Amino acid sequence: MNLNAFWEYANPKKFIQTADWLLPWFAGLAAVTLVSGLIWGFFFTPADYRQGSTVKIIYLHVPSALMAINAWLMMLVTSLIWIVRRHHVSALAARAAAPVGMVMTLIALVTGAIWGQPMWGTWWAWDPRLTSFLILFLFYLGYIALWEAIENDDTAADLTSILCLVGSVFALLSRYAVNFWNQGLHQGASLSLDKEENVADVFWYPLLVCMAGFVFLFIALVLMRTRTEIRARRMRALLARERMGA
Amino acid sequence: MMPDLGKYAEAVLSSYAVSILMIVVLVMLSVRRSNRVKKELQEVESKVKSNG
Amino acid sequence: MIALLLRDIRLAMRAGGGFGLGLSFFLIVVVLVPFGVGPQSALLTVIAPGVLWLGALLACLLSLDRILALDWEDGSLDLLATSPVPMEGIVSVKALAHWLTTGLPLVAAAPVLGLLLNLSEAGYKWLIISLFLGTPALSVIGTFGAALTVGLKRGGLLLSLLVLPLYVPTLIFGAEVARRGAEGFDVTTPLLMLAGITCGTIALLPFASAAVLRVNLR
Amino acid sequence: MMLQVSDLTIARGGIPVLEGVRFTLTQGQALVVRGPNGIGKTTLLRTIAGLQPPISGQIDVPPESLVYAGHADGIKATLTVAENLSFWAQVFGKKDYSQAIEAFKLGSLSTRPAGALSAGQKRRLGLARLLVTGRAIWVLDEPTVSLDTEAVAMFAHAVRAHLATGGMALMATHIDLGLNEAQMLDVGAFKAKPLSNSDFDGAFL
Repeated sequence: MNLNAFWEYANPKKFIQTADWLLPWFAGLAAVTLVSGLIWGFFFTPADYRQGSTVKIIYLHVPSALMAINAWLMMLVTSLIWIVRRHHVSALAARAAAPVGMVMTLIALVTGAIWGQPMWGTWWAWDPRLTSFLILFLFYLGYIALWEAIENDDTAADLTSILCLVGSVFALLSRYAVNFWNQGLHQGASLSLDKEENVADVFWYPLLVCMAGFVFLFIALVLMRTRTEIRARRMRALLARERMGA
Repeated sequence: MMPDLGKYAEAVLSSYAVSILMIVVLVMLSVRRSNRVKKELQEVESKVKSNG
Repeated sequence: MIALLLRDIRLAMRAGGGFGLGLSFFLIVVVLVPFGVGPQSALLTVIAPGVLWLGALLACLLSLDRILALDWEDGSLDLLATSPVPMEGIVSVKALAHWLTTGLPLVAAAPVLGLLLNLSEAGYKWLIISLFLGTPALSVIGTFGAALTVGLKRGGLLLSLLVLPLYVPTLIFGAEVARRGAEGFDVTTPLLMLAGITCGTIALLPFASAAVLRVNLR
Repeated sequence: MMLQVSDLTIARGGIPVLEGVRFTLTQGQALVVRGPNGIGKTTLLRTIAGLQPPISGQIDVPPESLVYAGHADGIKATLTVAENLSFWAQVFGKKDYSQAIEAFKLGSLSTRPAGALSAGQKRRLGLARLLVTGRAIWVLDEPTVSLDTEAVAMFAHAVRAHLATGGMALMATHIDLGLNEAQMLDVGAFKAKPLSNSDFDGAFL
């Protein structure tokens, strides 16, 4: 791939044009896959012999958990790009992705709690995975709060990027610590591609569709929100410039 | 039409309802802010142009 | 750098410097716990290591915004930044001063407060060791948080929001050492992890804090 | 030893305020930066002091030769005058601060906590800090704010003594410093031209 061509999209104007063009496609794809995946999962899959109909929650729980982590990874990558190459779009994309990731984390937590109630007999268990997601949620909160608190855009981008890097290390450490602290009730990874056999095909295919739906939804939302952030930033710059001129 | 959810109907339905609600709210907020910022930027842009 | 360390300690000791504030807070938290959970000594013995660790962590958190905010307000930070002392040195010394004036007194006070909570006899040794090993990490991480929020008005709440998630691994391993020690189990793994976290943060985090502080000063 | 600034463009809050700033300061010279409020005097001095990066241009200055004094004096209220000075002396690797006490007539105040000083006395203490650093280039932002005429004369005397030993001083002010021999630099001439509003392509600013 030609990298120079790729960096062209770091130009805000070019990015907006591209996003304008791509957004309807991803929004449409997201709507189609998400709706069909969820309908498939909800109406046309059997109940699990152990977990009963609660297994249907998997179509929300697993994809949202997946995106909660992927959103943070994306923020980590864009933060690095901002630190190394100082492309404004990159920092703004991280800012745009954070609330989406936070909502995904929240969905994963809430569905997990609702699922845990009949399965483990309690709404909340200090299970390592649930706990890790709670900590991830706190990281999102802090990250977003830092963005909101700082007025100067470049300062905010610098500080949040460094927070994202440091936070990633500590999030990993927390994950390990939490695992060590409580071995947990959660079933093992049932979603990794090479462990397909853990989940029967009847559940697996609609789950795949739902995961694709969440990915498309995430992309569409991030495109739109990054576009918004670029415009908001442009607006602040224009207003600041006007004040300087006056 | 409605699948038989058995004794877990409440759990399944509520998790679908909550999740879909959250996604819809997120999408709506994003779209609203997008439109609002777009409009505001146009106003600022035209104001700045007419001044300078 | 030694001058800076001495100055910070002296400032903390002088009137209004906040020395003893964290210690009093620690005492109050520990005194309040039995009011909250009831006076049964058996229950207190079980929760003592965790409560003492949590109390120390909160007492530490309380004084974080003083690490850099005061120097920011009176312009010392600008002047220090243009002095021959490197920024990494400044933040390290600040963290060290914070530990010496807050963390170390907490370590010393913990056994006394352990008495109040009916800590088991085997627990004292490991409580002191775990706090001694863990509180430096709390100070270093806290300095990073203080550097992030130094320019902000009303940064105190945000500081807590940013720092508390970062405290999770230290708290888990520190409290685990204290708990296992009190119950007479093997403490090797959490102790190694705690030491590792402390060494890692001391070695690496000052670079992040210095970078953040430079951004905030410009 | 000299301070040379060439073609410097500086920004405040991401927006360029001054561009093409150029001047040279050689040993024994003082330069007073003048200009209306908000023009970017403080930003210029902070950039030269190395606290913020310039957008473009060169600042040529020997390493470890510069000392900066901003609006705030960096004085700790609970430390005595002598403790404040000795701290800054140590930070800059020096020990002796008696000369600074003498130059700003702080001798009778030296054991007093700095918090008990008047505004003008504090400012004198802040300026005395410059002497203990032993640095050749002083970069001062509004050094004479809240000083009475006697103290301004003290300040002028200290600057002259510093220049006489081959030092340099770069000062921003809009009031008289009592230094008639200093050169003037009106930065109003370097005011950055507003960027064209259609250059969305570049960054945002």
